[in-house]
Parts: sequence; structure tokens; C-alpha cells
Amino acid sequence: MSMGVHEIEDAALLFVFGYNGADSHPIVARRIVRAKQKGAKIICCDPRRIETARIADMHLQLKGGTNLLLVNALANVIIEEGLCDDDFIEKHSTGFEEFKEVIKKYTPEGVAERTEISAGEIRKAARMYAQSGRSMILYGMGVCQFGQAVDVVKGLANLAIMTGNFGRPAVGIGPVRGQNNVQGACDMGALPNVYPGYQSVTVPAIREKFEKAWGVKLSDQPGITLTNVPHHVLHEPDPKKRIHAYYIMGEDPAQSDPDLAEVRESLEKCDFVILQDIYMNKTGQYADVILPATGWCEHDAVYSCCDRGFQKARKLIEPTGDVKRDWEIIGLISKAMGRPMEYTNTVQIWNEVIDLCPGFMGATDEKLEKNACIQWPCRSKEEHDMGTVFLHKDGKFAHPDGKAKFAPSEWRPPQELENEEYPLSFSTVREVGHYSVRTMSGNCRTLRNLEDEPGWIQMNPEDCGELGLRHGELVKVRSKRGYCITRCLPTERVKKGATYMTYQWWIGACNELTIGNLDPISKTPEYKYCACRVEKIEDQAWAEKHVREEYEEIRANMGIQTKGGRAA
Amino acid sequence: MLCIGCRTCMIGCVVAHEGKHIFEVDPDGYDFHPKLKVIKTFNVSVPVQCKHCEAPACMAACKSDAIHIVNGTVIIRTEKCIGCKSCAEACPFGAIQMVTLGSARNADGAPRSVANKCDLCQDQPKGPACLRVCPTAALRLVKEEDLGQTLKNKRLATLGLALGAEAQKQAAIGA
Amino acid sequence: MPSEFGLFVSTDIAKCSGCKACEMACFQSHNIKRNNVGKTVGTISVPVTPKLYVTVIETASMPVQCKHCENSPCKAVCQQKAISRVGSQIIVDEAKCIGCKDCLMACPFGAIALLPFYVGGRQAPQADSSGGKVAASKCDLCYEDPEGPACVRVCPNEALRLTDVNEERKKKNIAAAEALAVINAGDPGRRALS
Amino acid sequence: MTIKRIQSTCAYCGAGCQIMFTVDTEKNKILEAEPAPGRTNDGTLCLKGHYGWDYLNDPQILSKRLTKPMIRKGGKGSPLEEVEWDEAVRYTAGRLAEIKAKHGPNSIMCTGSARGSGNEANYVMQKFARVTIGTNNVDHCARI
Repeated sequence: MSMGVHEIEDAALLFVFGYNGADSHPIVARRIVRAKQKGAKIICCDPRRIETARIADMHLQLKGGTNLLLVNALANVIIEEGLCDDDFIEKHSTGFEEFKEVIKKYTPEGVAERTEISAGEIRKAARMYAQSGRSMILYGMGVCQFGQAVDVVKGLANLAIMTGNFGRPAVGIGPVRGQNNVQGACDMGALPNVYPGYQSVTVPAIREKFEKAWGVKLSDQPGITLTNVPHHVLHEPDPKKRIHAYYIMGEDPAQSDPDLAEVRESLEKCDFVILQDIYMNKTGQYADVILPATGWCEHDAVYSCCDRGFQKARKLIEPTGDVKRDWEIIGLISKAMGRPMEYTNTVQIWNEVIDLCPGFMGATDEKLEKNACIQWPCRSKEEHDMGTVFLHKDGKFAHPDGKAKFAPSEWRPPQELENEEYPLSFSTVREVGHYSVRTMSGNCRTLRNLEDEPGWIQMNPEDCGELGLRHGELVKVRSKRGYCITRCLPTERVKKGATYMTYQWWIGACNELTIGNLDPISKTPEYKYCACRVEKIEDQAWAEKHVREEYEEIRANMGIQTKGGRAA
Repeated sequence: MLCIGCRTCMIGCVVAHEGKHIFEVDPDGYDFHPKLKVIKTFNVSVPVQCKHCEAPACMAACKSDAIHIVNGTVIIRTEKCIGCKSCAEACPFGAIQMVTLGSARNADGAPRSVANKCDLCQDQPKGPACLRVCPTAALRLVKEEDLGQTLKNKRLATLGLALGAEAQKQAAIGA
Repeated sequence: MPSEFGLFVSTDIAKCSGCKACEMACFQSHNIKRNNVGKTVGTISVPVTPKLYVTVIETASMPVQCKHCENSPCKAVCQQKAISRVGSQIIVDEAKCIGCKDCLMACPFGAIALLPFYVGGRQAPQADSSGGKVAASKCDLCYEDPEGPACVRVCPNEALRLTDVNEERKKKNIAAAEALAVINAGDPGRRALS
Repeated sequence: MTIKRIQSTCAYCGAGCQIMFTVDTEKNKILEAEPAPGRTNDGTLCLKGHYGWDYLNDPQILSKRLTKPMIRKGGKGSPLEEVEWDEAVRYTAGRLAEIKAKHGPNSIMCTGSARGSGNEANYVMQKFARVTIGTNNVDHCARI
């Protein structure tokens, strides 16, 4: 995020695009509510009537899969009606002319029919965004989990640049990162194309710096992404590019990747799979080696939160069982492979990290120990430098010329549209009471009792009527790739023809349905759009029994002997 | 408008009434029966709970003398409840839910199902747990004096409006 | 999905005129097979034994009938195990009833009466008592009749309705939530920074 | 019963809320979680912050806490058998070295973790992939 979470409530206008704060980050949703209380305007673009839409001044309930049409149309209006911040564009950006060329085609009237939003509404929203004085964009998986994710992110950034909403308090653009340390994993270089601190592996000077620091020759070839692993195990023609070993730490691809059937097959066919985790999970069923690690609260660590804030997570209790800390395990394996990599504690590792990354240099352990939350970049180790709240101050950008680059792109429809065999659109969404693959929240008593297997499929009441479905009835949801069983939840908050399922259930496993279509650049799968069919189950008694039995079977596979854990 | 439908209040309610030991016992060894329920409609997300009416329909309907007003709070003593459901039927808000208790048993060994509703955390020193844990402070305990204050504010505001309108009229006449 | 808690018939007291059609329908529907009672008065050869009891005062009237309590006192006290839970309903097996009257005393609503028990037009024997068998008689919600409670069907004023407290609660909750939306919208103070 | 109050960061969503934990160090148990005045959460918590920590005492609701290294000795599909750490490390290192020798460093894929492991573990994992294995095949579930 280019700004801080605490700044959200000071924005004059919040442009919330494909982001459901109430379910993903209740604490960020709190800031959105406070912004509203302090008089901010809210424009919410989401195909569902989410909580933010309910309190929004404008809810653009666009048809799923038409993000870029709407974004480009908004830009079109801002240009046509001369609402640009010409001074900011002139001083701090490049490529505006080519951008205008592409955007000309996306008139509000032209996109109205496909986005199901009237031209008038598009014009009004564009004016509100451009003229508020302090507009802030928040976006989430509704943007990123599409085949055209990166283009839409650039499209939103274009809006911020052309209206000068950058480099000042309470403006900017923010992907609200989902997981507690996804920002941190990126910061630390757990990415195929960058070292820690986003330093590229293909830049010789940087590579030499790390080669000197680590004392070894480094490969100059970017690696592959997590979502490409199934391809590289099963379908990769070139033997040199095939994957034979998969060292998985704190992940559960067999539950959270799309098209689970393919993932399972790839895990089976991969010669050697290592799972290093705290709980048995679906991936563990295919792992050749299980290495038990310490969990959150059982070790010290530094996390990066969604607005680039480094914070300490402290050890509260001694770990149970014969477990070791993640970095300890990796160190042992590395030593056994002839390359010792031993550390005594996290502070020692952290010091090594910040000395290699200019942007993190000042986030010293002393500052973090005093419960500071230091948003990088924080370049000097002195006490006074407590980090940077918002980026691009005075319009300075990371490109070599210090200017922002306009990046126009053409709209592409999602890969799999509804058809008569699968007449409904399907998207994954988040359940507020649970988290990701649910090996943590699913094992918490009160969270489990509040919401349990097999989850729900949110559907428009009319669609439910046509299929003769009632609230709470078990249904079968099927796509070209697979099916799962879950409960029907009729709600007017969902438009006709669309369905939504929360993705952390193991019986109601909606990733059996999702499609593996990846964004060409970010390689993020198109979770938010595929086609599905919902089938009524005549024999509800059988279905209830089946769900209970499957739940017990899963628990048994996970090594649980005791009875209990009833399905809701 | 402040409620974001996250249901933290519902768990807070259970923890306040069942006690903190629930985080250590067998997952099915305690009753998870929130005394308020978050309802999501097209227009609103909000928890529905007992209003502690002054003339409670539930108390009137109860034949087992289980419902009483204790210093302003309508309390159900579930040990006296025979599960006749009259109170649940009588409550116009649907704020009373019949719930089945895990361990309690009737004289004939059958499991007990009793009426369950908000008791304003009667026995909690710090008052209602739901409003303490709500991340957006959407819940507020309205006491008698608060009602009085709200009425006073509204009436003053009404007077203000009337004065404003009057001044407007005078100005129009004068101009 | 079958209801988790017992259904019961409830009365809209404003509509009940005390006409007792429900009592007749109740008696008739439970004695078609047992005492071949038809639809006309001429076919009645046994005393009328309804399972709900219309109670009248000057200003009001209503049938009093079993609520199918979840922790039913009658079931709890019946030492003959004649009262049991079938699905979600509380059912008396009149054949087992020995007329001890404990259930009648336990029921706080007065929904159980001891009435003569006739089979095939004759009063069934009750051990050696001369007067013949009497048995606890209370509403069984016409649980064997696919069309549901006879009383609800025949009431001329539609004063009776079959109540599922869970289903009704959901409807009432939605109305209560919508009411709170109106309250919130109108009250700027409620939306101000707390 | 020695009670300590320790502030830590929540491990669920990205908001990075600060939580004040009450811990009984003698019984090695967490007793309660209360909001702490963090920059992002400002003294509030959601349901996962308040009540999302008791999985640590392994209630075995959904799956079992991993407490011992295990190897599928009989190969794919055979049951997992508990082993000691040094055997697990030797076996893992051996298989990785063997695959690296046979198919080259780029035939091995490592993942960091966007979850509880923390920045230090991610740093060491990417260093392991790049230094010990010699490949840039390291990624994590930012993408999914």
C-alpha cells in the first residue's frame, strides 16, 4: 500500500474496488466506517452488495469480469471533462499521450451494457473521484485474482496519477495485502525474480553484491512461480525445466491452489515433496517427508503488515512436541548438504537482512523491540527515522526518471464464461470467521463453532427459486474441473446469475471448481471467475450423512482419533 | 451503519457466559449459544437482541415463572424453563432462541432445550461483552438516563429547526 | 429439514370465537378408524373426546392445547413411559396409560385431560375397574396425518396456526434488523464518532 | 502461577493488529488475548484476533498438530513413520542433493511462507534456494 492503514479514515473519498474489507480485514473496514463518519465519500465497485457498498455513496455493482472496462471508462471521463491534474501529469509522469489514445475508445456508453452500469453513474463516479481533493483507492483480490489482474492494477494507478492523488497524506493506491506476512515474504525476496528488498536477480551489480555477501556464484535466471509448478511437473516437455523436488514451508497448495485435481496429481508425480508446517494439511497427504515447525506464538519473528509495517511477533509459550524453528530446520538441511547456514536467533538474521537492503536499513531490532511499527523505506539507523507513512512524496517514483508511467491496456474477458451446461458465474470469496486453509482457525473452538463445514454458496434468491432450493439445503456445485457439496445461502446481496463461495472449506472445497487460467505477468489464477452449475440434492438425509462422514474421514486422515468435530 | 457483520459480538457473548475455560476443554464440551444474532439483509447488517421491554411479552407468556425483571434487565432463569416455547413465540423481535444444552438433563434423562436470550451480561463486572469486543463500537448500552438525554437533544434540535424556520420567514417578510 | 424443536398450534385470541369446531374436528380425525366416526352427527356412537380444550370467558376464548415442550414435564413424570418424543413432538400412547394423573398435574397449561378411551365403539377395559378405561388425552399435532393438524384446517376464523418457532424467529429477526436500519439512518448521533 | 503479559502481532490477516496476551508461563498456556494500542488496530480486534489462538493447544478439531518428523519409508502412498530429527534431515538433504545432481538445481522448487513463519524464515529459505540449491525457484502464496 502506498499509504498507511491509519490514513484511510482521513481520505476525502474512498474508491474501494474489488475489495471486501468487512470479511478480509475487519480492522481496515473499521477505518472505512470511520472515514464515512468523518464525512468521506465512498464509491464501492463490487459485483456483490458487500458491507462497504451498503454504506457507500455510490455502489457500482459491475458484472464480474469487466473491471478494466469500468476503470478505462472512468479515465475516459476524467480526460474528456478536463478533470486531470495537468500540473502533476506534466511534472511527474510520462506516456500520457499514448495512454489517452487507448482510453479514447472506452466511452461510458460503450462499456455500460457489458459492465451493467449506466453511463451516467460512471460519469458521476469519475467526477467525484477526480474532484474530491484527497481520493484514495483500496483494491484487493477482486482485482488481483483475474486473468487480467496486472492491467487493472495499472489502470487504477493511472487514475491516481492523472488526478495527482499521490505523494500526499490520505491519498494513493493500496492493495490491502491479505495475509499477515505476505508483504514480508515479498520483502524478504521469497520471489523468483528478486532478492530481499526487491533487488532484481537479473541486474549484474545487485547479483554481485549478494554473491559477495553470501560467498557463492548465483544464478541469473529468474525462477518459476508457485502456480506454474503443476505445469512443470506434469506437462513440461523440456526435461531440463521439469520440477522433481518441492520443498513446501507453511503452505497448502492442495487446498489453496486452483484446480485441485491437477495439483494433487502434480504432488503425486513429483519425485520428492517436503512439507514443513505446524499442522497436518491436505498437502501433507502427498508429502514424502514431514518436518514439524514451531507456530506463531512459539517463536520470535518479524512480520510485515499490509502497509509495509515491520512489527515484532513474540514467543509466548514453549512449543509442544519435538519441533524446531523454521530457519533452524533449513539451516540443518543446508549444513547436511555441505553449506552450513547456522544462526542463533532471529535478531542475528534480521541484522543480516537489513544490512543487505537499503530500504530496510533503519528498521533496527532496538526500534522494533519498543513495539514500534516501522513502515519501510526506513533508510537510517538513527532513532528519529521511524520509517515512511506514504510513498512517492513530492511525486517521486521508483522509475529511473523518477516519474510515474502511464500504462494503458485493452480489456480481455475472463477465460471461462457462463454457458448452458454451466449457466452461473462462480467466484471465491472470504469468510470473516476463518482464515485461508483453516488449519489455524479451523482448530479454534469458538471460530469452528461459529462457522463450520461445508460452508455456504451465496446465490440470488431468484436463482434459488428456479432450482427449488431453500436456505441451508445441501447442494452440489459443479464446474468443468470438479464438484463440491455445500449449503445454499439465498441473499439479495448477490446479483442474478452469480454465485460466491468462501474458499477455506475442505468438504465445500470450492477450489475443486476454480480454473487455472493465470495472469500472464503476475501468474495469479482467475479465482474470481469461472462457470458453474448448482444441482439440488433430492435426498437431503443422505447428503447430511455424507458430509458428516467425509468430515470424519478427513479428520481421520489428519491423524485424529477422538470422536467429535460435528459438521454444522 | 457502523456494524460490518463480523460477528465478534456473538463469540464474545459465548465466552462471557461460558467462561475462559472453553479455550482448553474438549471442543464439544461446552455450549456455543450466542444470545444475540447478526442479521444481514439487503439494507443492513446488525445484531438482533433482547430490548429488555418494560412490559415484556415473553414474561407474560411464561407459565413456569422463569422470566423476571431484575433491576431493569429481563432475565430468564433457564433452570426453571420447561421449553414450552411460548416466550419465543411471544417475542416480536425473535430475540429468544430455543437452544439445546450439551450436558444438562431432564428428570427422565432427556437433553434439555431452553429459551436463550440476552441478559445484558448481568453477572459481568464490566457489563455487556458484545459492545466491549465490537471492532467498530457499533453497539451501545442505552440506559434510562441516555434515553432521557436523547429525547432532550432531539427536542432541542426540533426547537432549533423551528426557530430557524421562523427566522427564515421573518427575513422573507422583511426583505 | 425436519424442525429441531417441537411444533405446536397457537391461537390468535383476537380471532377465536369459541365455536369449538376445532374440538369436534380433533375428536373426529382421531376416531375415524378406531370408532368409525364419520362426518355427520349420526355416525358418532362414542363420547366426544377432543385433545384440545376450548376455554371461554365473557371477553375471550381460546383452545388450550399441548405446546410439545422441549423439557416436557408430562414426559418426565410419566412412570409408565406412555409419553415419548416422536420426531420433535410429544406423543401419549393411550394404550399404556394407566390413568395415574401425574402428567395432568405436571402440565402447567392444563393441556391434558383424562377422557374415556373407546375402541370399536366400546370403552376399552381398564384392568378390573368397572368404569372402563380412561386415558391421558392431549394434542398429538395429528402427527400421523400428512395434512397436519385438523383443528387448524377447520377453524372458520383462521384463528389457529401451526407454529415453528425457528422459522418464525428468522422472519421476525429480519423485520427487527430492518427496524434498526431505520433507527440508525435517522439518528446522526448514532453514527457519530463514539 | 506466573502470569506474564506479552504484546505480539496477530498472524491472521494483513492488518497487523497488536494483541496483548496473558500467558501462564508455568503451565505454558495462553489464557487470554486483549487488544493492544497498535498503529493499525488502535486498541480494537476482530473475532480472529480475540479468539483465534486456542488452536495452539492442539484441540484436534480439524487436523492434528505435527509434533515429530515423519518419512514415508515405503515410498509414495505408504504410511508416514515417525523418525528422529537427524534421520529426517539426512534423508531430506540426501534426496535433495541426489535430485540436484541428477536433474540440476532448477529442478527443485522451494516456497517461503506468507504465514506464521516470519521474515527471518523466509530470508533463510530464499537464501537456501539460491545458495545451497543454486536456483531462483522460490515463491510463496502471494499469488494465490
